[in-house]
Amino acid sequence: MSAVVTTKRPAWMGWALVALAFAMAAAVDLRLVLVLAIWVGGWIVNGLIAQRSAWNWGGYVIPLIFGITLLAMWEVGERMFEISDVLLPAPSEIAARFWLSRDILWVDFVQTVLKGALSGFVLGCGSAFVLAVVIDRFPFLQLGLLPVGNFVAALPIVGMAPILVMWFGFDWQSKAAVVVVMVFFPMLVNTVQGLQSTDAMQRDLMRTYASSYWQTLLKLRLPAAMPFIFNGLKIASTLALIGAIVAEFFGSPIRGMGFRISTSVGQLALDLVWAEIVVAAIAGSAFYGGIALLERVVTFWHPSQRGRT
Amino acid sequence: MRSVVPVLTVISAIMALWYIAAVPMNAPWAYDKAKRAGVELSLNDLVADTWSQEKPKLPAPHQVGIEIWETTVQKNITSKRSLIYHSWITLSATLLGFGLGTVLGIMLAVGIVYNRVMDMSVMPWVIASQTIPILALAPMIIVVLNAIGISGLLPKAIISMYLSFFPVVVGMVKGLRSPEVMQLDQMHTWHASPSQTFWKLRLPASMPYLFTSLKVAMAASLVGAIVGELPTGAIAGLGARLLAGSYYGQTIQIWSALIMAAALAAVMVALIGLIQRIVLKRMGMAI
Amino acid sequence: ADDVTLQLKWVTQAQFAGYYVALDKGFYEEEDLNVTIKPGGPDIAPTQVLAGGGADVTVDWMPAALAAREKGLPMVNIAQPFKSSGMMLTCRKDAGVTSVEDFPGKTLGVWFFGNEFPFLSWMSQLGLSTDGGEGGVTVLKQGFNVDPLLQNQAACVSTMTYNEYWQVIDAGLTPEDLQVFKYEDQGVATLEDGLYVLEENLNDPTFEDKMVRFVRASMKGWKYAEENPDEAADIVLENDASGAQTEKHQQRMMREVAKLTAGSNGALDEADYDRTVKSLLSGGSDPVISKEPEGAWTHVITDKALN
Amino acid sequence: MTELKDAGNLAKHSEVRGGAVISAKDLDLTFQTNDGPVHALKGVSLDIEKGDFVSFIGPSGCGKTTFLRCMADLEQPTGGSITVNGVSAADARAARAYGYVFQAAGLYPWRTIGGNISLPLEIMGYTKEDQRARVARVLELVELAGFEKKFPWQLSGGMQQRASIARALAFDADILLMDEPFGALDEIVRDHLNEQLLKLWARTEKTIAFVTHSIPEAVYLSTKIVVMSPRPGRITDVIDSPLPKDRPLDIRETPEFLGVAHRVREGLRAGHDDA
Amino acid sequence: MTELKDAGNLAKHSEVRGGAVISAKDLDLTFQTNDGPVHALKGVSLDIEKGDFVSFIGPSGCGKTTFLRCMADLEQPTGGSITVNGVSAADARAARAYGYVFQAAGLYPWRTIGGNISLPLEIMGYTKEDQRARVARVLELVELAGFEKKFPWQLSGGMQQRASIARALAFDADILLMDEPFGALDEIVRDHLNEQLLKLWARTEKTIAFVTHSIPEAVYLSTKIVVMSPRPGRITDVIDSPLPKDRPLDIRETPEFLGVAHRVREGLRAGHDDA
Ligand SMILES: Nc1ncnc2c1ncn2[C@@H]1O[C@H](COP(=O)(O)OP(=O)(O)OP(=O)(O)O)[C@@H](O)[C@H]1O
Ligand SMILES: Nc1ncnc2c1ncn2[C@@H]1O[C@H](COP(=O)(O)OP(=O)(O)OP(=O)(O)O)[C@@H](O)[C@H]1O
Ligand SMILES: Cc1ncc(C[n+]2csc(CCO)c2C)c(N)n1
Ligand SMILES: [Mg+2]
Ligand SMILES: [Mg+2]
Repeated sequence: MSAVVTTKRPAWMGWALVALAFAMAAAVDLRLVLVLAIWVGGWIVNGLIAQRSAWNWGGYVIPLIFGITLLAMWEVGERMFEISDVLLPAPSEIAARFWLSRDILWVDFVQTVLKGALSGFVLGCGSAFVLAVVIDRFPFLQLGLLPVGNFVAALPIVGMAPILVMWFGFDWQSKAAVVVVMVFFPMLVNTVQGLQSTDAMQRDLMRTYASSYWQTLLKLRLPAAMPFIFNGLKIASTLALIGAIVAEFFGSPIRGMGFRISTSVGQLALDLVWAEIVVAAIAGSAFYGGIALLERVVTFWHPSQRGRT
Repeated sequence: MRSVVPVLTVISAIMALWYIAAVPMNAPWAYDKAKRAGVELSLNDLVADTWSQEKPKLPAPHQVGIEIWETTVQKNITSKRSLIYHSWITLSATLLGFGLGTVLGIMLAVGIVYNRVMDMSVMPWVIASQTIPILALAPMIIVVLNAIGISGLLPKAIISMYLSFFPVVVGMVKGLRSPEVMQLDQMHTWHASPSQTFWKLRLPASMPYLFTSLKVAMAASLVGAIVGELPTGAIAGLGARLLAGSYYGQTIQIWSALIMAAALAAVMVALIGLIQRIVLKRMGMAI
Repeated sequence: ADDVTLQLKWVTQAQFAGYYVALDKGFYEEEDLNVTIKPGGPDIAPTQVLAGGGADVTVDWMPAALAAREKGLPMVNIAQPFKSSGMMLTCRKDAGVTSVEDFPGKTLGVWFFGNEFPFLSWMSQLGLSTDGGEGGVTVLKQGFNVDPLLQNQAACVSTMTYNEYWQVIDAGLTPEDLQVFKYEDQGVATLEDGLYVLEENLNDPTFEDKMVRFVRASMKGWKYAEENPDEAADIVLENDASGAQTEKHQQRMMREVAKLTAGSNGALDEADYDRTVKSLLSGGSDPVISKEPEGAWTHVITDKALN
Repeated sequence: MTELKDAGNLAKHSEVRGGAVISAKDLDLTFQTNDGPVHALKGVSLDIEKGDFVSFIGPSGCGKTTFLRCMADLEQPTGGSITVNGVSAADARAARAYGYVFQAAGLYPWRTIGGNISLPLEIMGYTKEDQRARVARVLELVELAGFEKKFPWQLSGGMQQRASIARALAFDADILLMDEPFGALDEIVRDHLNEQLLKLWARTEKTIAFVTHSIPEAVYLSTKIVVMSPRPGRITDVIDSPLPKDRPLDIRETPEFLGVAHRVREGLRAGHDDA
Repeated sequence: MTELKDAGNLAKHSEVRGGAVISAKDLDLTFQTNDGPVHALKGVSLDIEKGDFVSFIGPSGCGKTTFLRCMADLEQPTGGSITVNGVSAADARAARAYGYVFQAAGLYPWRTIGGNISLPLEIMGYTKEDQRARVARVLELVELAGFEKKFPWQLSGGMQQRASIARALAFDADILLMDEPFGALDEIVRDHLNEQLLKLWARTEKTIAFVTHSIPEAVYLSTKIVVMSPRPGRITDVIDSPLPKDRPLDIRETPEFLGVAHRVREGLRAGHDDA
């Protein structure tokens, strides 16, 4: 961070740009000016906070303000431009619906996230991990399986979903299967790469101790692979949720986030659709954040984690 | 080259497993048919039947192979029944979305690296954006864009862009930050301007990261294009083929579209790999 | 020529043959119209497209249109080419379903995305709960096809007389293996494919005039298709960009669809409308629509078009 | 503000007109770290005259690099003042007053050796021909002629280090700041480069600030040896070398040489015992 | 095969019973690379007796590391033979006959200093208490007591290097193979560690093979100095030190010392001119 580039552009240039933007907005539609004003306001507040970097809570506040700015622009824009609710509801309406439909959202959350995504995630990542260790032991498999694996990983899973629904039925098992397929290869590739990431000297050291395969695996290769494994887990965490939801489009019981979304679009209940999307975003971000947190604990020693305090 | 034998071995193993799996997967339907027809099935009959059903649960590899052959080589490429025609439709949306996503991704990454406020505010939202199920948004995106008169390639490309900008941002932020402090200090001692530092140091240093993320982005972009083709209805493209196959229970058609899509992705990724090799070689970064 | 965009409810197939025939045979052109037909798909809600201004007129089912109207999207039926309903529930006898009394405890496949309304009101008329409770039925959202029936995942699935039913037959089940419940026979039929526009547009005389010409040409197309089913099927096939439809299936579909359009000259029959509304209102605790809709249809267009 | 500062610099400029090219007065630098502040430099004052060859020696972490970085305006002192060529370090940097050789070679792997050396020239806007001529000349100087088209990884560590020296010599800065440039080399190669550096210095009359860990190297090269000691980093001894300007390698066995080396060693040891 | 080989080893064992702990005969090692073969070792023969302190010195790339790695069974010679403790290098490695100190510290960043040092002990199955006691003892030895709970990146380079030496000393191997262990240290610390190493060696009677770039270091430490030269890597001179076993630091100013140093320097220079 010591190398932040400080551009010494004179301040008036920035303001001139802002003024120009306002002028252009005003020329198109006066309402745009207000929307733009919200944006600039949020930006200025964030700029001020960022300057006082000593406030270490800036790391949380700044993205929050950024998000609030976006929501405010959405709300105000929605109201002023009178966008139909069957196309895009306002954040306030979504929030109201969120509160009113807590029970439905919870049922859907359990069905999709806890049953579908989480079980698939655990199963997929777990089996990929085990296979990675096995592959790592047999270079022949590595040479043969990885290119094929990369090809399979390129399969658009949206296409797999109907097939897996056909195979595993319409309940959460098929959603978990889709998730397994989705997370398997990213996890496999990352773990294999991680297990190979030890440098020659670290391995030679183990050889000088005449250490056994398992000792080397446990004491050297697995710890060294952790940053890669977490990379895989992070990718998998975003994929898992998407996979579980997507699979519900191809057949499902009458609960679940994907089911609710598609049904509600058909009923023009867009506020409920967006409430589900909010749940998905929160669940996904929390899932991702949880893994990132765990990563920080487990790979505290890695340079990418050390720099942060 | 040394991986040819292992790859062939693995592929044959997969094929063998595939054939074997097809028997139990498709057997219930075979028995069902036999029962209703009132005949007994010998093992031979069973195997023969499971490898030749019209709408099998799991089509045998040769069935898929024949379908692909018939819909590529034996069809005029302008025919709507040609998989090549549909691949091209999907590919054009993929490439446009990929281009847009790459540009957006790089611009965001540059902003994040050069602007402190962006650095602190944008990233969590970029991550959150990827947790939104795109398939849920896709129809709405298409309807909304339709409403303002945009249709055809662009809506699909925008969905592709949505999926593909993410790996590019992540990779490029890492890449643009990959120069060591010392290398930045060097630039400083020469009193280089920010743009000189960008073009002569940060950008070249980020090349390996860029290419790695481009490969991921290309695969993601293809998924986006296919997702974009689902809600627009079975109009054209591999996504439409998947949908139509699914609608009519034509598993063979689904599988052949799937394999085409994977092949398309593999070819595009390999192409990026080739460019990567050439560029990095010219930059002296690959041996 | 005046531009008109038509949003279909589903993918290009003989279900919409009338419009394709009218386009192909130049009936629209004769009326000085330049018509664009947009195929639909599983996630395209015609109501939403209409609201977003992506189309001037859509083909939709009346329950969805009335539900949208209650949501504040004023859709108006301007013509009703489909006289009767083609919807039915197709069951496997070997799953133990031979009559309506067998439903409790069974798993039934249903289409959602705005197509679930007729089913829901039927079930509530039968007094069967659909949320998995005791003595009710288990509902599953069936995907795009009839797999759940073939795979024995459901005892019954929703089918259309002109489409999915034949996929079941093609898959190898015989009519003897099956027990079908037509919504028409059960007295719960609702109006299907009608033409809908936004109410506010109708106030505009030029729009009204366009619709008059559009409906006139479309009905001409329908009648032509009824008389020349094979030619109509071919025209549909030519317009199918996915190249996935087969001639056999479309010809058969055209013949079945012809049975549904046969009784209609395009004008909405008020009795059918009342029956549909009654069925939708009678949904017990959770009706599809909660109050008698007003102004949900007009004869203005058909009156001018057909005279 | 800017004018005021400039005025101050001018004032200093006239003060040091006598010849101090680099002049540090009471320099203080404290790093804020997680474990509390680190006092890297404390009350460091030093004048370096034009044409001096000054070596900095001291135990690891005593602030040698930090001091050099202050001269280069890569680090901002938290107290005291430093002027380079009579102006502030920042202005001197903007005027490209010095060439800096970092402890590691730090060549850009995507540029050839020639491309690496011409990089600062490109940035400073030299013409293409001029760039070519200068690259050729400095490659000659560090005996790397013929390696212009090679990439860094095709060279041994020592050759890379020489290329990085060439890079700092390519443009006309008459101050050279070098941070352990020969640390990674074996003794023979190192001796050779020491000789070359002395010749270059004698010919061009550059002012050189040079960090090293090796006592013989410091004594052999310098006109002035600055001994530093850590926690907080400060100057404990400044030794003016009695050795003549012309120094064959075997001067290292003369009693004068050994005498100076001894004094440096004593100074170092004292610093170590302190810490 | 195995029996045959073992029999051969036994035979050798009796041959070298006289005392050669490490015995290389006509060792050849060629690396196959993209640019053709690299002849890293050619006809290298050397006997190291029990209790010897042998230094290897030579220009970069002459095969010092390669030779050490052959002794450690980390590299397979393409010709000739090597025995360690009378058995093949592979068997010696399996018997954990030696401790190896690599050129870079190579500590595992996810383990504390203490954890790093106890790593080989865990692998070799020492009891928990024994591990604790040994870690404490060797930390004391390299003057890192109190740093047991720190992580490697929290230590300076020199301290890391010392920790890696401690790691090699923690278990009872009576051969110590050290590849430029003090390369990254400043002169004072280096002197100090040199003294410590000599003390340890005198006390434990270990056999030590030691690679260095520094002539004074080689002369100060060794009973035997092996000078090597590159392309192909071979031994050009083996010097038995006339210095007494007990060596205070100022022995380095005695004429004997300077004499040996001179001979080493000449040997080195000859190798350089060759190449
Ligand atoms: N960016 C920094 N942040 C915090 N502390 C720093 C930073 N740079 C240097 N230090 C500390 O300042 C002190 C002086 O460091 P400096 O690099 O100048 O030492 P040095 O004399 O060059 O040592 P060496 O011989 O090991 O290169 C050290 O204690 C170091 O840990
Ligand atoms: N794994 C390898 N593959 C190919 N060549 C190698 C390999 N390891 C070493 N070499 C080559 O073998 C020769 C001897 O290398 P070695 O590392 O033993 O030198 P060294 O004497 O230890 O040098 P230094 O003082 O730089 O450590 C060098 O030319 C080197 O490039
Ligand atoms: C996801 C999904 N939703 C609805 C339908 C039903 N549907 C809509 S239009 C139409 C007409 C006939 O083909 C039918 C059956 C389906 N099949 N799949
Ligand atoms: Mg330093
Ligand atoms: Mg070496």
